Amino acid sequence: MMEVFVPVITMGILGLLFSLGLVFAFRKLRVYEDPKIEEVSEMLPQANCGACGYAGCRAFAEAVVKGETTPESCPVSDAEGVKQIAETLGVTAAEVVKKLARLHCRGTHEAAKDRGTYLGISTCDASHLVGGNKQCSYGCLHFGDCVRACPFDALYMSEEGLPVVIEDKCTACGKCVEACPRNLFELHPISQGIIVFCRSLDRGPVSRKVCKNACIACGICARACPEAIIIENNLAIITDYKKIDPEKIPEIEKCPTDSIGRLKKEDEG
Amino acid sequence: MSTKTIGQEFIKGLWDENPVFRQLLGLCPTLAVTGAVINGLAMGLATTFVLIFSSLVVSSIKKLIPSQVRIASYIIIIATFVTVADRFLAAFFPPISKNLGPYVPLIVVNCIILGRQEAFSSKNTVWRSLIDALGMSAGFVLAMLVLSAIREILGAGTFLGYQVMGAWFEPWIIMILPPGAFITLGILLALALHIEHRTKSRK
Amino acid sequence: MTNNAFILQSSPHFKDKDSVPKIMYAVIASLVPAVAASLYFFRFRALVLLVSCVATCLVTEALFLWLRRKPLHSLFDGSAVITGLLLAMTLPPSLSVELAIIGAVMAIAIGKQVFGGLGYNIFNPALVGRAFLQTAFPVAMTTWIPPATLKIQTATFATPLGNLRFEDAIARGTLTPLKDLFTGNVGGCLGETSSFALILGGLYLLSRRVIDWRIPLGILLSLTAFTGAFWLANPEKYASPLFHILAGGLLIGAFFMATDMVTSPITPLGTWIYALGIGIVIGLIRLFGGFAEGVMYSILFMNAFVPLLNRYTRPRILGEGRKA
Amino acid sequence: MKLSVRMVVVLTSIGLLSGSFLATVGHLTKERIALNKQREIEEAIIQVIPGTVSTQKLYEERDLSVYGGKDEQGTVIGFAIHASGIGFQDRITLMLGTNTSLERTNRLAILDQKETPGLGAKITDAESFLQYWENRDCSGAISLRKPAARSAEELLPSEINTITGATISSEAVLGIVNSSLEHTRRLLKEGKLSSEAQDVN
Amino acid sequence: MRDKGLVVDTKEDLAQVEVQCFTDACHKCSAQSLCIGQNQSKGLIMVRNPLRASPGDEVEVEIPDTKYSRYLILLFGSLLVASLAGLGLGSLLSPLLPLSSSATSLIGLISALIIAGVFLSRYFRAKNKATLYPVIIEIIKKGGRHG
Amino acid sequence: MELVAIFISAILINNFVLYYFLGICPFLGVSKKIDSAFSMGLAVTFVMTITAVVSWVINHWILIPHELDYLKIVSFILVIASLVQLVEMFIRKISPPLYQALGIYLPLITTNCAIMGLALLAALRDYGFVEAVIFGFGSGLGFTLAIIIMAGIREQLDLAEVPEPLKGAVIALIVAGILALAFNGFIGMIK
Amino acid sequence: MSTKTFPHGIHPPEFKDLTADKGIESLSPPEKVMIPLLQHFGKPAKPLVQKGDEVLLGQKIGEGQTLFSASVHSSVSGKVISVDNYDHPGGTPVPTVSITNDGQDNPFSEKKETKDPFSFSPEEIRQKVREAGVVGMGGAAFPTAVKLSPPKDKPIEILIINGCECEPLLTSDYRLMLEAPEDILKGAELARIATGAKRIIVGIEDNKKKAHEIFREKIQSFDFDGEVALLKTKYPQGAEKNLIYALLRRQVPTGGLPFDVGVVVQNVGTAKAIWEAVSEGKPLYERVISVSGQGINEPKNILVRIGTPFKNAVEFCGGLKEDVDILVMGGPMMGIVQWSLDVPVVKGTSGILAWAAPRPGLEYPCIRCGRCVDNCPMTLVPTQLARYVKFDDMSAAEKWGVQDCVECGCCQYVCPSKIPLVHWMRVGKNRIIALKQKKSA
Ligand SMILES: Cc1cc2nc3c(=O)[nH]c(=O)nc-3n(C[C@H](O)[C@H](O)[C@H](O)COP(=O)(O)O)c2cc1C
Ligand SMILES: Cc1cc2nc3c(=O)[nH]c(=O)nc-3n(C[C@H](O)[C@H](O)[C@H](O)COP(=O)(O)O)c2cc1C
Ligand SMILES: Cc1cc2nc3c(=O)[nH]c(=O)nc-3n(C[C@H](O)[C@H](O)[C@H](O)COP(=O)(O)O)c2cc1C
Ligand SMILES: Cc1cc2nc3c(=O)[nH]c(=O)nc-3n(C[C@H](O)[C@H](O)[C@H](O)CO)c2cc1C
Ligand code: SF4
Ligand code: SF4
Ligand code: SF4
Ligand code: SF4
Ligand code: FES
Repeated sequence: MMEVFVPVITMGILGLLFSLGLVFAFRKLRVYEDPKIEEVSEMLPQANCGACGYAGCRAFAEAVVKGETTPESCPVSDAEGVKQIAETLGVTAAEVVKKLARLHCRGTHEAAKDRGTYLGISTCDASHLVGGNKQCSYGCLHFGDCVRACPFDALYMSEEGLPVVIEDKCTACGKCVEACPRNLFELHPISQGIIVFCRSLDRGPVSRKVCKNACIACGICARACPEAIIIENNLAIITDYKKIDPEKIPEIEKCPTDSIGRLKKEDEG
Repeated sequence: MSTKTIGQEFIKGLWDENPVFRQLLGLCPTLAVTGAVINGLAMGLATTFVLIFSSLVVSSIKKLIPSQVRIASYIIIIATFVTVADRFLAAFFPPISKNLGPYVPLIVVNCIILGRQEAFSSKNTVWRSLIDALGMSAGFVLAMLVLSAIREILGAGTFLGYQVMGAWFEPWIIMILPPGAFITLGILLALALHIEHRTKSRK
Repeated sequence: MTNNAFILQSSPHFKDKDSVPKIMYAVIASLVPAVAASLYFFRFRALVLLVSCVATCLVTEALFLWLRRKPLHSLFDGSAVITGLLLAMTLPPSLSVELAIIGAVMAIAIGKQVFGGLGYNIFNPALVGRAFLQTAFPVAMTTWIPPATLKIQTATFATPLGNLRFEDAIARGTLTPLKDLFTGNVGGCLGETSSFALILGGLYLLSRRVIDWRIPLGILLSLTAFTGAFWLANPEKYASPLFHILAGGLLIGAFFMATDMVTSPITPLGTWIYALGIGIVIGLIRLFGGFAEGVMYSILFMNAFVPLLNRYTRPRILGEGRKA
Repeated sequence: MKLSVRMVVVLTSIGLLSGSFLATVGHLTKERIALNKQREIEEAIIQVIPGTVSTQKLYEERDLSVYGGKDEQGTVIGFAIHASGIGFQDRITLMLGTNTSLERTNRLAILDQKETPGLGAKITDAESFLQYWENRDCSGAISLRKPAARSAEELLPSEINTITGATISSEAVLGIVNSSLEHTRRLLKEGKLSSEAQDVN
Repeated sequence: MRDKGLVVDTKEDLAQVEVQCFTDACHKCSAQSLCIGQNQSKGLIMVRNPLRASPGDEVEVEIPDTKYSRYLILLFGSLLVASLAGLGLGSLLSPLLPLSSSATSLIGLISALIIAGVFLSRYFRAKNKATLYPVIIEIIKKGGRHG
Repeated sequence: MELVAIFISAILINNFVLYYFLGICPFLGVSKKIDSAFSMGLAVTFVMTITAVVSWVINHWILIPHELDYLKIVSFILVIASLVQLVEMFIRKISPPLYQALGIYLPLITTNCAIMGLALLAALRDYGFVEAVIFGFGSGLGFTLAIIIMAGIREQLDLAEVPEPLKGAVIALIVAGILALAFNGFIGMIK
Repeated sequence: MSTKTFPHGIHPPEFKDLTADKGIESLSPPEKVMIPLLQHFGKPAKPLVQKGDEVLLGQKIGEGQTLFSASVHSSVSGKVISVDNYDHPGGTPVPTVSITNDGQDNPFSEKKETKDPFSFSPEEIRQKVREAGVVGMGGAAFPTAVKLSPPKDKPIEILIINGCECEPLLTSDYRLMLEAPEDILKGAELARIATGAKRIIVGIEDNKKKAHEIFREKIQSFDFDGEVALLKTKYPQGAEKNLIYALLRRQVPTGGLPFDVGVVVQNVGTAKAIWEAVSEGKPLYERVISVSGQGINEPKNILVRIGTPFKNAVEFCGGLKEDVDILVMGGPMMGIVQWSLDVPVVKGTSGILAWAAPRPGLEYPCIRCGRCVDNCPMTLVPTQLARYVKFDDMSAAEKWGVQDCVECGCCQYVCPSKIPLVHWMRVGKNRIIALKQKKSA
């Protein structure tokens, strides 16, 4: 009898002690949270990129559940995902305005001349520190810091030597904007018509010398559409994208260096 | 919970979620007992036994266990089956039991088993849990076999004790010793990652 | 005067003439006496091992460079040649070529390339290769033949240290004379026998400032202190420090292997600790361990501490800790 | 509150259930395991004391047990010393058979070792090691011949041959044997090895 | 280490914050499912709240992880030393007591641990709030729920 | 000195990680930063020492006298789990912030086979009380040594161009292999 | 006399003999000058003139706005043709005033100082120095007026006049010391008065024995507590932290300034500029530069107007040789490469150098030889720092002291692997600053 009794009792006591300990621990450790947060969180892309302005997908989920923000504020979610979240929470989703990163330079290897033989570290920020490897002091340095910074593999370096945005993959997270030492990226709504593809503040003759595709501040575009385009510091600047009259676009696109206009096929991924 | 078919449930353990190569779980026994195929096999089977029975028990009583004590309950259940396996080996296969030393009892802390209970059996039906356990075990046994085969063949020139390499072959003793275990597993893992990478990029 | 001709770079624009290949080839040059000695003492065996190790190292290195899509010029930086040479120099002359080749592959593959190649390895590649061989083929790696100059025909032969450690040489009065240790007329690994040749090479490296003087000095000091203490206490049982310095792989280790810059600390204090540590571990293994020789293990063991040493012995920055 | 109670109850009952299950399993396997152990020992004793028909445990402490091997008549024809100690890397357990006066060895058997395969593990190998242990004079300490003698004939009666390349393992076995022999001799002198003391079985 | 997080709850001068790194790390950890402290797998931590952040705020938290390691080393180091000392003392005292040496060592161990525990809890009581809690160093974005 | 031999051999020769392959999970998992490796090491050492004591007591005072050795596995694992729980509660009591920092690797200790392996090995080898304690302490130190070395190396390898497929666990395993080779040098030092 | 020095450092080839014995020649002002509004450490000056304005020699054309900013003056008389972005030897374009020279050099201010300069109060001296737009001419171009205003709680004991000129090739400071020792010492005395220092030490390397002798002789005639110290020829003897250590065995705290150890360091050229500013009210519109290097046909030391294009200076020295492939402003160790000869001479230009660089050695991975560690005058661990930056572990880089790197280039000079260590340091510092800015934004 003892042979069975002792082990059973031993195990029973061990189990009892153990469970008492757990009960004790459990009662000190409880936290409450809204189960919806978990649900929403699972619907998010889990990229944790921070593009929504929150600390990560969970934080965003929490904010959505609490009504502090709307489901479509996550730029990475596709329309489907947004709808799903909105349904879960019983709200209607607003229309998503998809934005894309756009490069404001057309200084390809061919167009923009090299300053000399660059022997430094092969990153844009390093090159920028010594004045850059390009004669143009404002344009793309071609080392692709932006490409490396993109968490979504939405950028690649083209043969011509400029970063290209793959529109399907770009989530407008803004990492490339941060990464570029020359601030050549900007986020634009996908429908954006006209963009200035140059950042050079050099005087016309100088910029013409250093880059074939430079804005030479000739003013054709500004004259075509003075309410939206001005020339400042030797560069065309679009002051208000909304005021560009679509009718005038052909006029604007007469730019002798093509440094303002609509996106061309070769700029797209 | 799971939307996989039964077949997928089983197959995933072999590769996609292979406990050793993909999840890096249960590396201790994998490294320790794979010096000879027979030991690796025995260990794999003992683990299989424990995994299957614990999964069956856990999935059938999952509703009864409050989640706060689930880990503790799993541990007791697992330990029970480990003891059974250990006693069984000691009673009927004393030489193997001696070779495996403390590693059979150590199945109790093998993360694969506890992990499967927590991640799968506690949420799925008995039937699915059984398939999952079978798949995982198969994956584990497979890993043990591959590793122990490499180590035994290179390290002793034998497979399951039978001479497979010619007399010319000078056994690489290092392979049966700890350094060989680490290095072989490392290389196998690298291969696994490489294959995974390849198949992924092809998709 | 074309604009595009100028160089663009960050300062400084003056650079010293020394380069990695120059350093590596200096080491190779300094190994010439020892290689010559090994050829003299072990004749054809030495040649075969040296050639096969160097060739295998180069081939393996090339293979990995190709796999990793790295420029092939790194193949000629000389480091793989050193690895091959030093591996061969630490092999027993009777070792078969197949085993030597396995060792050389392992040295480059798991000793160097898996870490990212030149400059990134934690452990001394040649010694990783040798340790692999020693553990994989312990018998072959501890079977010695006498040098050709001795003109004796025996199947087995003890190294001076093996003789000391396992055959009670002092008690039996058969301890190898220091003179033979100095010239190299003893059994042992290819390159470790001739202390004279090694010292010659070592002095050359020191004078060219290729190696850090702290390392050989620290090793010699701590080994002398360690073995000296035991020797003074009981000269009947323990050999003199000089014997320990001249015997076995100590000199090749202290001058050529512990000094491998990649696997030794970069800070001065760290270097001292590393060197003293190697000496003590060698002493421990030689006097109390299971092996007659401990140079390889102690260098590998201390290699493992190098990252920790670097981290915890960062020199004080000029002005650090002063109040602003 | 209800949850806490449930936690305790569930865990305790799992414990109780597992306890009873294990008690059963333990009970069922106990004899067999004990038998296995005993058989292993017995086989070793028979191996190291040829002619043994039955065995008896004469003395036991940690790392050293002494068994008596008996012939048909029940007289002790030799001692089997079961001892262990540290080898090259891990423990070595061995069984040494001697005559009843502890002056000659019969045979040596290695029961458990984790020496390097192909090297230290040769201590389990009759040809390279165990053969030298037959019929050695062990009235004093046994010693090791190093470097190894070419044949058994060259050895002194109290000498055994080293395994080339595995001196440490050879020395370790020798050390275990010598110290356990000495210990046993002391026991014998103190009369603690009387065969009536206790019976195995 | 610094990390961004979201304030979930506040209590006196402490706040409960969900931080990213813990969740990230936990998602990758193979022992994740075994985490006994449920808080951990959600990345919930208690932090000092000198800036008076309120729930919903997004904050930056400074987590003194090297400091933790130092104190953990101290904690376990002293427990270790105490237990070894207790064991040693206990076994030394065994001839004086009518107990086996293992029993006295055990008693020594337990008493040493209790003593060490008392000292440590005194020591840490002073340290806890002052230096050990992570602290909110910046409120990045005010949440919606104030007042 | 038997005790010294047990101690040294537990640290250098029969190192838990490098020879017995016990505690590989934390060895690979918590060896990315030296600081946390060190505190993990000490935590394990402490728990190991105490486990050695407690498991010896359980084994010799309860299991062996009642011939319950088939309860060894269950009772050891439960004892270890409770012990970790106890440590956890103690830390929680004296320092909630430390508890919250440690929380991440406490579970790793519970399910760590090094602790269980220690209890089992001590029982298997029939160690006496003091021996068991020394064994536990030494094994803990051995674990700590191995994990700190590993952490140092991995911090350095974070700054190396390790080929992509070899990063992480793979290179860690290979380093462990070479470490095991290097530690081989101490074999035979204890006789 | 024993020579003083500091630990570590290197001995690059000097090549000073190219220009050491050549007296300072004046380069006549060019047709057109381009005067950048940023020639100093800090914010650009605010332009005071517009396109079309007539300006006179020495007229202020840019007003330093903030504390860390300096005024800029015209270096010729003539007409402003543009105020625009223009290339700068620093690498990136800055706002620049371009002026056509009318060749008259009509001075802006006629009034000569009548008062004895040494009777000015410290505040007056600072005021005049600030008015004259004087900036440090030792390299960093730090506004001198700021340096002459030590904080109240940091009394200054010693003023060090830095005459080391430890960079290879450069000899402009040397010539200045030979040709205008009195002006330098007078300027030093003014700086001493402004800072309230008790003592002046002039530090000169022992490869400039002649200058040392002259100074030892001249200093006798001044009644301040002065000393001329001979320093070992070693690079970077002139770096202020090392100089202070060599002369005084004091260590400037990391992240601290010479103030913190009661010291102010001024370059010899700066001292002369201070004297001219205070005694004559002459703004800093011209300076001495060395045009040298094996790639220059006739290396010389010349006095040039600020804003003169490099091209004019180089042509005055016989132009570039055919095989030139590197053009540097400043010394070969710390100077900045130029890609064109169109950039103007600025206040911080100490030399224009050109030579045929040997083919760049292949870059290898760091072999941890430790030479960089053994030679870093700041006792940093450059190899580790570069790795941290490369693998983007900025907090570790910060902890290991990237920000204490003075970019002297010793580490990179000795590195057998030819790793651009200094470039990595600069990238590292830059990234840390960017991170901090992002934090505070
Ligand atoms: C990996 C390795 C394993 C070894 N294993 C053993 C062993 O199990 N037993 C042993 O005695 N020697 C072993 N040795 C060799 C010993 O360290 C030592 O060299 C040898 O005992 C010396 O004996 P000898 O003089 O007969 O060569 C091993 C060596 C290596 C490298
Ligand atoms: C923010 C800042 C403030 C400084 N303030 C002073 C100062 O008040 N007094 C001074 O003597 N130097 C000051 N310095 C200048 C430095 O000490 C140093 O002289 C200057 O950076 C040029 O040094 P270098 O030519 O050795 O590079 C300051 C530097 C910085 C960056
Ligand atoms: C590496 C290095 C080398 C320097 N060498 C000199 C030098 O040779 N002569 C000099 O006057 N200043 C040199 N400086 C600048 C001094 O540190 C310091 O800034 C200067 O003497 C301050 O005087 P200033 O403000 O009048 O220019 C050097 C700075 C550094 C970082
Ligand atoms: C002084 C010196 C010693 C060296 N010693 C070794 C050595 O012992 N083993 C080796 O494989 N390579 C050696 N090398 C070559 C090289 O540094 C080594 O292969 C690197 O570890 C590869 O990254 C040495 C190089 C130098 C300059
Ligand atoms: S000129 Fe304009 S387009 Fe050309 S490189 Fe510069 S910024 Fe780019
Ligand atoms: S866009 Fe900017 S970051 Fe990208 S390659 Fe060009 S310069 Fe570099
Ligand atoms: S790290 Fe900086 S201070 Fe040190 S040698 Fe290099 S450049 Fe000079
Ligand atoms: S000098 Fe160059 S190769 Fe040597 S340690 Fe420094 S960075 Fe590495
Ligand atoms: S399997 Fe051993 S620690 Fe996880």
